[in-house]
Amino acid sequence: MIEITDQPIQVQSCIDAVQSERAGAVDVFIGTVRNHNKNREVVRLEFEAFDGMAVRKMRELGEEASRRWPVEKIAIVHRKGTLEIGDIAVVIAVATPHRKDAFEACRWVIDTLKEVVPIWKKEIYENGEEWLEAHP
Amino acid sequence: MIEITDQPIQVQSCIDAVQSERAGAVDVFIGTVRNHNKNREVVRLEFEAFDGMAVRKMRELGEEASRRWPVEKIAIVHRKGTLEIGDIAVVIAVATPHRKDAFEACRWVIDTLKEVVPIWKKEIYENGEEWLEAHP
Amino acid sequence: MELTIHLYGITRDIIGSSKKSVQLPDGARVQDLLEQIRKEYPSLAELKSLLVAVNEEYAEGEVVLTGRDDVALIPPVSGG
Amino acid sequence: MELTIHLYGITRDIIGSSKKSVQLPDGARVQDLLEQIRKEYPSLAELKSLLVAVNEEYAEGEVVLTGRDDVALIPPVSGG
Repeated sequence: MIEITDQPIQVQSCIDAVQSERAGAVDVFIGTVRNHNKNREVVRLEFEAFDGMAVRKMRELGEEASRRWPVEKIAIVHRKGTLEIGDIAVVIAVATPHRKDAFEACRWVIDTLKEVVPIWKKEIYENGEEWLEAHP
Repeated sequence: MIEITDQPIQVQSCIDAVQSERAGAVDVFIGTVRNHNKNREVVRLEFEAFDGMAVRKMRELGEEASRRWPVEKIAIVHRKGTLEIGDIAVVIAVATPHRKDAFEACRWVIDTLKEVVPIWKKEIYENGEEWLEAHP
Repeated sequence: MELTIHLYGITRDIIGSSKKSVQLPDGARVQDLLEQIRKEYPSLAELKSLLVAVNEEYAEGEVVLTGRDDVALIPPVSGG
Repeated sequence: MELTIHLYGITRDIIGSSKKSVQLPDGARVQDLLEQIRKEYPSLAELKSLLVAVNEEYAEGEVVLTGRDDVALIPPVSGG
Protein backbone atom coordinates (compact mmCIF):
# COMPACT_ATOMS: atom_id res chain seq x y z
CA MET A 1 0.00 0.00 0.00
CA ILE A 2 1.87 3.03 -1.37
CA GLU A 3 -0.26 6.15 -1.76
CA ILE A 4 -0.54 9.90 -1.96
CA THR A 5 -4.03 10.97 -0.92
CA ASP A 6 -5.98 14.18 -0.43
CA GLN A 7 -8.29 12.44 2.03
CA PRO A 8 -7.71 11.87 5.79
CA ILE A 9 -5.38 8.89 6.33
CA GLN A 10 -6.93 5.94 8.16
CA VAL A 11 -4.17 4.43 10.32
CA GLN A 12 -6.13 1.22 10.77
CA SER A 13 -6.21 0.67 6.98
CA CYS A 14 -2.42 0.96 6.88
CA ILE A 15 -2.09 -1.54 9.72
CA ASP A 16 -4.57 -3.90 8.06
CA ALA A 17 -2.56 -3.66 4.85
CA VAL A 18 0.58 -5.07 6.52
CA GLN A 19 -1.17 -7.86 8.41
CA SER A 20 0.80 -11.10 8.02
CA GLU A 21 0.77 -14.40 9.90
CA ARG A 22 4.55 -14.56 9.60
CA ALA A 23 5.07 -11.18 11.25
CA GLY A 24 5.47 -10.86 15.00
CA ALA A 25 6.07 -7.13 14.96
CA VAL A 26 4.56 -4.09 13.30
CA ASP A 27 6.05 -0.65 13.79
CA VAL A 28 3.86 2.24 12.77
CA PHE A 29 5.08 5.80 12.42
CA ILE A 30 2.45 8.54 12.37
CA GLY A 31 3.52 12.06 11.49
CA THR A 32 1.02 14.66 12.67
CA VAL A 33 0.68 18.42 12.39
CA ARG A 34 2.06 20.14 15.48
CA ASN A 35 0.69 23.44 16.74
CA HIS A 36 4.17 24.97 16.76
CA ASN A 37 7.51 24.78 14.97
CA LYS A 38 10.71 26.58 15.92
CA ASN A 39 8.75 28.67 18.43
CA ARG A 40 6.24 29.88 15.85
CA GLU A 41 2.58 29.05 16.27
CA VAL A 42 1.30 27.07 13.31
CA VAL A 43 -2.29 27.59 12.14
CA ARG A 44 -2.35 24.91 9.44
CA LEU A 45 -0.17 23.19 6.83
CA GLU A 46 -0.38 22.80 3.11
CA PHE A 47 1.27 19.84 1.44
CA GLU A 48 1.93 19.77 -2.26
CA ALA A 49 3.21 16.69 -4.09
CA PHE A 50 4.62 15.83 -7.50
CA ASP A 51 2.25 12.88 -7.39
CA GLY A 52 3.69 10.56 -10.01
CA MET A 53 7.29 10.92 -8.93
CA ALA A 54 6.41 10.91 -5.23
CA VAL A 55 4.59 7.58 -5.48
CA ARG A 56 7.43 6.20 -7.57
CA LYS A 57 9.99 7.26 -4.95
CA MET A 58 7.84 5.90 -2.12
CA ARG A 59 7.63 2.57 -3.94
CA GLU A 60 11.42 2.57 -4.29
CA LEU A 61 11.73 3.20 -0.54
CA GLY A 62 9.51 0.20 0.16
CA GLU A 63 11.59 -1.98 -2.15
CA GLU A 64 14.88 -0.80 -0.69
CA ALA A 65 13.65 -1.33 2.88
CA SER A 66 12.64 -4.87 1.91
CA ARG A 67 16.15 -5.50 0.59
CA ARG A 68 17.79 -4.20 3.76
CA TRP A 69 15.47 -5.82 6.31
CA PRO A 70 13.27 -8.95 6.30
CA VAL A 71 10.09 -6.97 5.65
CA GLU A 72 6.91 -9.02 5.28
CA LYS A 73 4.75 -6.07 4.23
CA ILE A 74 5.00 -2.30 4.20
CA ALA A 75 2.58 0.60 3.83
CA ILE A 76 3.57 4.20 3.08
CA VAL A 77 0.78 6.75 2.79
CA HIS A 78 1.25 10.51 2.53
CA ARG A 79 -1.45 13.14 2.65
CA LYS A 80 -1.53 16.26 0.48
CA GLY A 81 -3.66 19.41 0.53
CA THR A 82 -4.64 21.45 3.58
CA LEU A 83 -4.06 19.91 7.02
CA GLU A 84 -5.20 21.23 10.37
CA ILE A 85 -3.40 20.84 13.72
CA GLY A 86 -3.52 17.20 14.79
CA ASP A 87 -4.17 15.88 11.28
CA ILE A 88 -2.06 13.00 10.04
CA ALA A 89 0.43 13.89 7.31
CA VAL A 90 2.11 10.51 6.86
CA VAL A 91 1.81 6.93 8.04
CA ILE A 92 4.44 4.22 7.61
CA ALA A 93 3.70 0.68 8.77
CA VAL A 94 6.27 -2.09 8.58
CA ALA A 95 5.67 -5.73 9.47
CA THR A 96 8.63 -8.02 10.16
CA PRO A 97 9.12 -11.33 11.98
CA HIS A 98 11.09 -9.65 14.80
CA ARG A 99 10.73 -6.20 16.32
CA LYS A 100 14.25 -4.85 15.87
CA ASP A 101 13.86 -4.94 12.08
CA ALA A 102 10.43 -3.29 12.19
CA PHE A 103 11.80 -0.34 14.18
CA GLU A 104 14.91 0.05 12.03
CA ALA A 105 13.13 -0.25 8.69
CA CYS A 106 10.32 2.13 9.70
CA ARG A 107 12.75 4.75 10.90
CA TRP A 108 14.88 4.44 7.78
CA VAL A 109 11.83 4.90 5.56
CA ILE A 110 10.60 8.08 7.25
CA ASP A 111 14.13 9.54 7.43
CA THR A 112 14.74 8.82 3.74
CA LEU A 113 11.26 9.89 2.66
CA LYS A 114 11.98 13.31 4.12
CA GLU A 115 15.12 13.54 2.00
CA VAL A 116 14.06 12.26 -1.40
CA VAL A 117 10.30 12.20 -1.93
CA PRO A 118 9.08 15.28 -3.86
CA ILE A 119 6.54 16.62 -1.39
CA TRP A 120 6.58 20.16 -0.05
CA LYS A 121 5.18 21.53 3.17
CA LYS A 122 4.08 25.11 3.69
CA GLU A 123 3.42 26.29 7.22
CA ILE A 124 0.72 28.91 7.66
CA TYR A 125 1.06 31.27 10.65
CA GLU A 126 -1.23 33.98 12.02
CA ASN A 127 0.66 36.48 9.89
CA GLY A 128 2.61 34.82 7.14
CA GLU A 129 3.60 31.50 5.64
CA GLU A 130 6.76 29.61 4.74
CA TRP A 131 7.85 26.69 2.59
CA LEU A 132 9.87 24.54 4.96
CA GLU A 133 13.51 23.68 4.27
CA ALA A 134 13.55 25.95 1.22
CA HIS A 135 16.28 28.31 2.36
CA PRO A 136 19.65 27.64 4.03
CA MET B 1 -3.52 4.48 29.13
CA ILE B 2 -1.83 1.57 30.91
CA GLU B 3 -3.76 -1.68 30.85
CA ILE B 4 -3.82 -5.45 30.99
CA THR B 5 -6.90 -6.74 29.19
CA ASP B 6 -8.45 -10.08 28.29
CA GLN B 7 -10.26 -8.47 25.33
CA PRO B 8 -8.87 -7.83 21.83
CA ILE B 9 -6.70 -4.70 21.80
CA GLN B 10 -7.98 -1.85 19.64
CA VAL B 11 -4.91 -0.15 18.15
CA GLN B 12 -6.94 2.93 17.25
CA SER B 13 -7.92 3.43 20.90
CA CYS B 14 -4.24 3.40 21.88
CA ILE B 15 -3.45 5.95 19.18
CA ASP B 16 -6.40 8.12 20.20
CA ALA B 17 -5.16 7.98 23.80
CA VAL B 18 -1.83 9.62 22.88
CA GLN B 19 -3.29 12.30 20.60
CA SER B 20 -1.69 15.66 21.41
CA GLU B 21 -1.51 18.95 19.55
CA ARG B 22 2.07 19.37 20.70
CA ALA B 23 3.19 16.05 19.25
CA GLY B 24 4.45 15.80 15.68
CA ALA B 25 5.30 12.11 15.91
CA VAL B 26 3.66 8.97 17.19
CA ASP B 27 5.46 5.66 17.09
CA VAL B 28 3.28 2.61 17.61
CA PHE B 29 4.63 -0.86 18.25
CA ILE B 30 2.26 -3.78 17.72
CA GLY B 31 3.34 -7.23 18.83
CA THR B 32 1.35 -9.98 17.15
CA VAL B 33 1.23 -13.77 17.37
CA ARG B 34 3.38 -15.36 14.68
CA ASN B 35 2.56 -18.74 13.18
CA HIS B 36 6.04 -20.05 13.96
CA ASN B 37 8.86 -19.63 16.45
CA LYS B 38 12.30 -21.22 16.30
CA ASN B 39 11.12 -23.42 13.41
CA ARG B 40 8.17 -24.80 15.36
CA GLU B 41 4.66 -24.20 14.10
CA VAL B 42 2.62 -22.34 16.68
CA VAL B 43 -1.11 -23.11 17.01
CA ARG B 44 -1.96 -20.45 19.61
CA LEU B 45 -0.56 -18.63 22.63
CA GLU B 46 -1.64 -18.27 26.21
CA PHE B 47 -0.61 -15.21 28.19
CA GLU B 48 -0.81 -15.12 31.93
CA ALA B 49 -0.22 -11.98 33.98
CA PHE B 50 0.33 -11.06 37.61
CA ASP B 51 -2.16 -8.28 36.93
CA GLY B 52 -1.52 -5.87 39.80
CA MET B 53 2.25 -5.99 39.58
CA ALA B 54 2.23 -6.01 35.77
CA VAL B 55 0.18 -2.80 35.57
CA ARG B 56 2.37 -1.27 38.25
CA LYS B 57 5.52 -2.12 36.29
CA MET B 58 4.00 -0.89 33.03
CA ARG B 59 3.15 2.40 34.72
CA GLU B 60 6.76 2.66 35.92
CA LEU B 61 7.96 2.08 32.35
CA GLY B 62 5.76 4.92 31.14
CA GLU B 63 7.10 7.22 33.85
CA GLU B 64 10.73 6.28 33.20
CA ALA B 65 10.30 6.75 29.43
CA SER B 66 8.86 10.20 30.11
CA ARG B 67 11.92 11.07 32.20
CA ARG B 68 14.34 9.90 29.50
CA TRP B 69 12.54 11.37 26.46
CA PRO B 70 10.19 14.36 25.94
CA VAL B 71 7.09 12.15 25.88
CA GLU B 72 3.77 13.98 25.49
CA LYS B 73 1.64 10.89 26.05
CA ILE B 74 2.13 7.15 26.18
CA ALA B 75 -0.11 4.08 25.99
CA ILE B 76 0.93 0.56 26.99
CA VAL B 77 -1.69 -2.18 26.65
CA HIS B 78 -1.01 -5.91 27.03
CA ARG B 79 -3.44 -8.72 26.32
CA LYS B 80 -3.80 -11.84 28.42
CA GLY B 81 -5.63 -15.13 27.93
CA THR B 82 -5.76 -17.21 24.76
CA LEU B 83 -4.51 -15.60 21.52
CA GLU B 84 -4.76 -17.00 18.01
CA ILE B 85 -2.29 -16.44 15.16
CA GLY B 86 -2.39 -12.80 14.06
CA ASP B 87 -3.91 -11.57 17.32
CA ILE B 88 -2.35 -8.56 18.99
CA ALA B 89 -0.47 -9.29 22.22
CA VAL B 90 0.80 -5.81 23.02
CA VAL B 91 0.54 -2.24 21.78
CA ILE B 92 2.80 0.63 22.77
CA ALA B 93 2.10 4.11 21.43
CA VAL B 94 4.38 7.06 22.20
CA ALA B 95 3.74 10.66 21.16
CA THR B 96 6.63 13.15 21.16
CA PRO B 97 7.28 16.49 19.46
CA HIS B 98 9.96 14.97 17.17
CA ARG B 99 10.19 11.51 15.64
CA LYS B 100 13.60 10.40 16.90
CA ASP B 101 12.36 10.43 20.49
CA ALA B 102 9.16 8.56 19.63
CA PHE B 103 11.14 5.72 18.03
CA GLU B 104 13.69 5.52 20.83
CA ALA B 105 11.19 5.68 23.67
CA CYS B 106 8.85 3.14 22.07
CA ARG B 107 11.67 0.69 21.47
CA TRP B 108 13.00 1.11 25.00
CA VAL B 109 9.56 0.43 26.46
CA ILE B 110 8.97 -2.81 24.55
CA ASP B 111 12.54 -4.03 25.20
CA THR B 112 12.24 -3.30 28.92
CA LEU B 113 8.69 -4.60 29.19
CA LYS B 114 9.94 -7.96 27.97
CA GLU B 115 12.53 -7.99 30.75
CA VAL B 116 10.65 -6.80 33.80
CA VAL B 117 6.86 -7.00 33.47
CA PRO B 118 5.45 -10.18 35.09
CA ILE B 119 3.64 -11.66 32.10
CA TRP B 120 4.22 -15.18 30.85
CA LYS B 121 3.69 -16.62 27.41
CA LYS B 122 2.98 -20.27 26.67
CA GLU B 123 3.22 -21.47 23.09
CA ILE B 124 0.89 -24.27 22.08
CA TYR B 125 2.07 -26.56 19.26
CA GLU B 126 0.35 -29.42 17.44
CA ASN B 127 1.88 -31.80 19.94
CA GLY B 128 3.01 -30.02 23.06
CA GLU B 129 3.40 -26.67 24.72
CA GLU B 130 6.12 -24.58 26.33
CA TRP B 131 6.49 -21.60 28.64
CA LEU B 132 8.87 -19.31 26.77
CA GLU B 133 12.19 -18.20 28.26
CA ALA B 134 11.68 -20.48 31.27
CA HIS B 135 14.76 -22.65 30.82
CA PRO B 136 18.36 -21.73 29.96
CA MET C 1 4.47 -17.55 60.33
CA GLU C 2 2.37 -18.85 57.49
CA LEU C 3 2.67 -17.21 54.06
CA THR C 4 0.51 -17.75 51.00
CA ILE C 5 2.68 -17.64 47.89
CA HIS C 6 1.11 -16.80 44.53
CA LEU C 7 2.29 -18.82 41.57
CA TYR C 8 2.28 -18.05 37.86
CA GLY C 9 3.37 -19.62 34.60
CA ILE C 10 5.79 -22.49 34.82
CA THR C 11 6.12 -22.29 38.62
CA ARG C 12 2.37 -22.85 38.89
CA ASP C 13 2.76 -25.88 36.63
CA ILE C 14 5.69 -27.25 38.66
CA ILE C 15 4.00 -26.76 42.01
CA GLY C 16 0.60 -27.76 40.64
CA SER C 17 -1.45 -24.91 42.10
CA SER C 18 -1.82 -21.14 41.80
CA LYS C 19 -1.33 -20.69 45.55
CA LYS C 20 0.76 -22.43 48.13
CA SER C 21 0.98 -22.10 51.90
CA VAL C 22 4.49 -22.01 53.33
CA GLN C 23 5.51 -22.21 56.98
CA LEU C 24 8.52 -20.04 57.76
CA PRO C 25 10.19 -18.99 61.03
CA ASP C 26 9.47 -15.41 62.10
CA GLY C 27 12.05 -13.04 60.61
CA ALA C 28 12.60 -15.25 57.59
CA ARG C 29 13.98 -13.52 54.55
CA VAL C 30 13.25 -13.87 50.84
CA GLN C 31 16.28 -16.12 50.40
CA ASP C 32 15.00 -18.45 53.15
CA LEU C 33 11.70 -18.78 51.34
CA LEU C 34 13.48 -19.58 48.07
CA GLU C 35 15.72 -22.13 49.74
CA GLN C 36 12.81 -23.92 51.38
CA ILE C 37 10.64 -24.04 48.28
CA ARG C 38 13.53 -25.17 46.07
CA LYS C 39 14.16 -28.04 48.47
CA GLU C 40 10.56 -29.14 48.13
CA TYR C 41 10.46 -28.69 44.32
CA PRO C 42 13.94 -29.46 42.94
CA SER C 43 12.91 -28.82 39.32
CA LEU C 44 12.62 -25.09 40.13
CA ALA C 45 16.42 -25.16 39.91
CA GLU C 46 16.14 -25.83 36.18
CA LEU C 47 14.60 -22.42 35.55
CA LYS C 48 16.69 -19.70 33.96
CA SER C 49 15.87 -17.51 36.97
CA LEU C 50 13.48 -17.37 39.90
CA LEU C 51 12.68 -14.09 41.60
CA VAL C 52 10.37 -13.14 44.42
CA ALA C 53 7.93 -10.25 44.40
CA VAL C 54 6.90 -8.79 47.76
CA ASN C 55 3.90 -6.46 47.63
CA GLU C 56 4.13 -6.25 43.83
CA GLU C 57 7.80 -5.25 43.75
CA TYR C 58 10.89 -7.34 43.03
CA ALA C 59 12.61 -8.11 46.36
CA GLU C 60 16.26 -8.87 47.09
CA GLY C 61 17.23 -11.96 49.06
CA GLU C 62 17.83 -10.02 52.30
CA VAL C 63 14.33 -8.55 52.52
CA VAL C 64 12.59 -9.76 55.68
CA LEU C 65 9.11 -11.20 55.19
CA THR C 66 6.06 -10.66 57.37
CA GLY C 67 2.78 -12.56 57.49
CA ARG C 68 0.96 -9.63 55.89
CA ASP C 69 3.15 -9.52 52.77
CA ASP C 70 1.73 -10.30 49.34
CA VAL C 71 4.36 -12.73 48.03
CA ALA C 72 4.72 -14.22 44.54
CA LEU C 73 7.29 -16.34 42.75
CA ILE C 74 8.37 -14.78 39.46
CA PRO C 75 9.80 -17.24 36.92
CA PRO C 76 11.45 -15.77 33.77
CA VAL C 77 8.99 -13.32 32.25
CA SER C 78 8.07 -13.53 28.56
CA GLY C 79 5.51 -10.86 27.81
CA GLY C 80 5.38 -8.72 24.72
CA MET D 1 13.43 22.82 -28.71
CA GLU D 2 10.65 23.93 -26.41
CA LEU D 3 10.25 22.28 -23.02
CA THR D 4 7.43 22.64 -20.53
CA ILE D 5 8.82 22.65 -16.99
CA HIS D 6 6.58 21.68 -14.10
CA LEU D 7 6.91 23.74 -10.95
CA TYR D 8 6.11 22.95 -7.33
CA GLY D 9 6.30 24.55 -3.92
CA ILE D 10 8.51 27.57 -3.59
CA THR D 11 9.72 27.45 -7.21
CA ARG D 12 6.09 27.73 -8.34
CA ASP D 13 5.75 30.77 -6.07
CA ILE D 14 8.96 32.35 -7.38
CA ILE D 15 8.12 31.79 -11.04
CA GLY D 16 4.45 32.53 -10.49
CA SER D 17 2.98 29.58 -12.35
CA SER D 18 2.82 25.79 -12.13
CA LYS D 19 4.18 25.39 -15.67
CA LYS D 20 6.69 27.31 -17.71
CA SER D 21 7.79 27.04 -21.34
CA VAL D 22 11.53 27.19 -21.92
CA GLN D 23 13.35 27.49 -25.25
CA LEU D 24 16.61 25.54 -25.30
CA PRO D 25 19.04 24.64 -28.07
CA ASP D 26 18.82 21.01 -29.25
CA GLY D 27 21.16 18.81 -27.21
CA ALA D 28 20.84 21.03 -24.16
CA ARG D 29 21.60 19.38 -20.87
CA VAL D 30 20.00 19.64 -17.41
CA GLN D 31 22.71 22.08 -16.32
CA ASP D 32 21.94 24.33 -19.30
CA LEU D 33 18.29 24.43 -18.30
CA LEU D 34 19.22 25.31 -14.72
CA GLU D 35 21.61 28.03 -15.85
CA GLN D 36 19.04 29.62 -18.13
CA ILE D 37 16.21 29.58 -15.60
CA ARG D 38 18.43 30.90 -12.78
CA LYS D 39 19.39 33.81 -15.01
CA GLU D 40 15.74 34.67 -15.51
CA TYR D 41 14.80 34.17 -11.81
CA PRO D 42 17.81 35.16 -9.67
CA SER D 43 16.02 34.42 -6.39
CA LEU D 44 16.20 30.70 -7.22
CA ALA D 45 19.82 31.01 -6.14
CA GLU D 46 18.66 31.63 -2.56
CA LEU D 47 17.25 28.12 -2.28
CA LYS D 48 19.09 25.52 -0.24
CA SER D 49 19.14 23.30 -3.34
CA LEU D 50 17.48 23.05 -6.74
CA LEU D 51 17.33 19.73 -8.56
CA VAL D 52 15.78 18.67 -11.83
CA ALA D 53 13.62 15.61 -12.34
CA VAL D 54 13.48 14.12 -15.84
CA ASN D 55 10.70 11.59 -16.39
CA GLU D 56 10.06 11.35 -12.64
CA GLU D 57 13.68 10.60 -11.72
CA TYR D 58 16.37 12.88 -10.31
CA ALA D 59 18.74 13.80 -13.18
CA GLU D 60 22.41 14.79 -13.05
CA GLY D 61 23.59 17.98 -14.77
CA GLU D 62 25.04 16.11 -17.77
CA VAL D 63 21.79 14.42 -18.78
CA VAL D 64 20.74 15.54 -22.28
CA LEU D 65 17.17 16.75 -22.60
CA THR D 66 14.74 16.03 -25.43
CA GLY D 67 11.46 17.71 -26.29
CA ARG D 68 9.51 14.63 -25.14
CA ASP D 69 10.93 14.64 -21.60
CA ASP D 70 8.72 15.29 -18.60
CA VAL D 71 10.81 17.87 -16.72
CA ALA D 72 10.26 19.35 -13.26
CA LEU D 73 12.20 21.63 -10.94
CA ILE D 74 12.60 20.11 -7.47
CA PRO D 75 13.25 22.63 -4.69
CA PRO D 76 14.24 21.26 -1.24
CA VAL D 77 11.65 18.63 -0.31
CA SER D 78 9.90 18.76 3.09
CA GLY D 79 7.42 15.91 3.25
CA GLY D 80 6.76 13.72 6.27
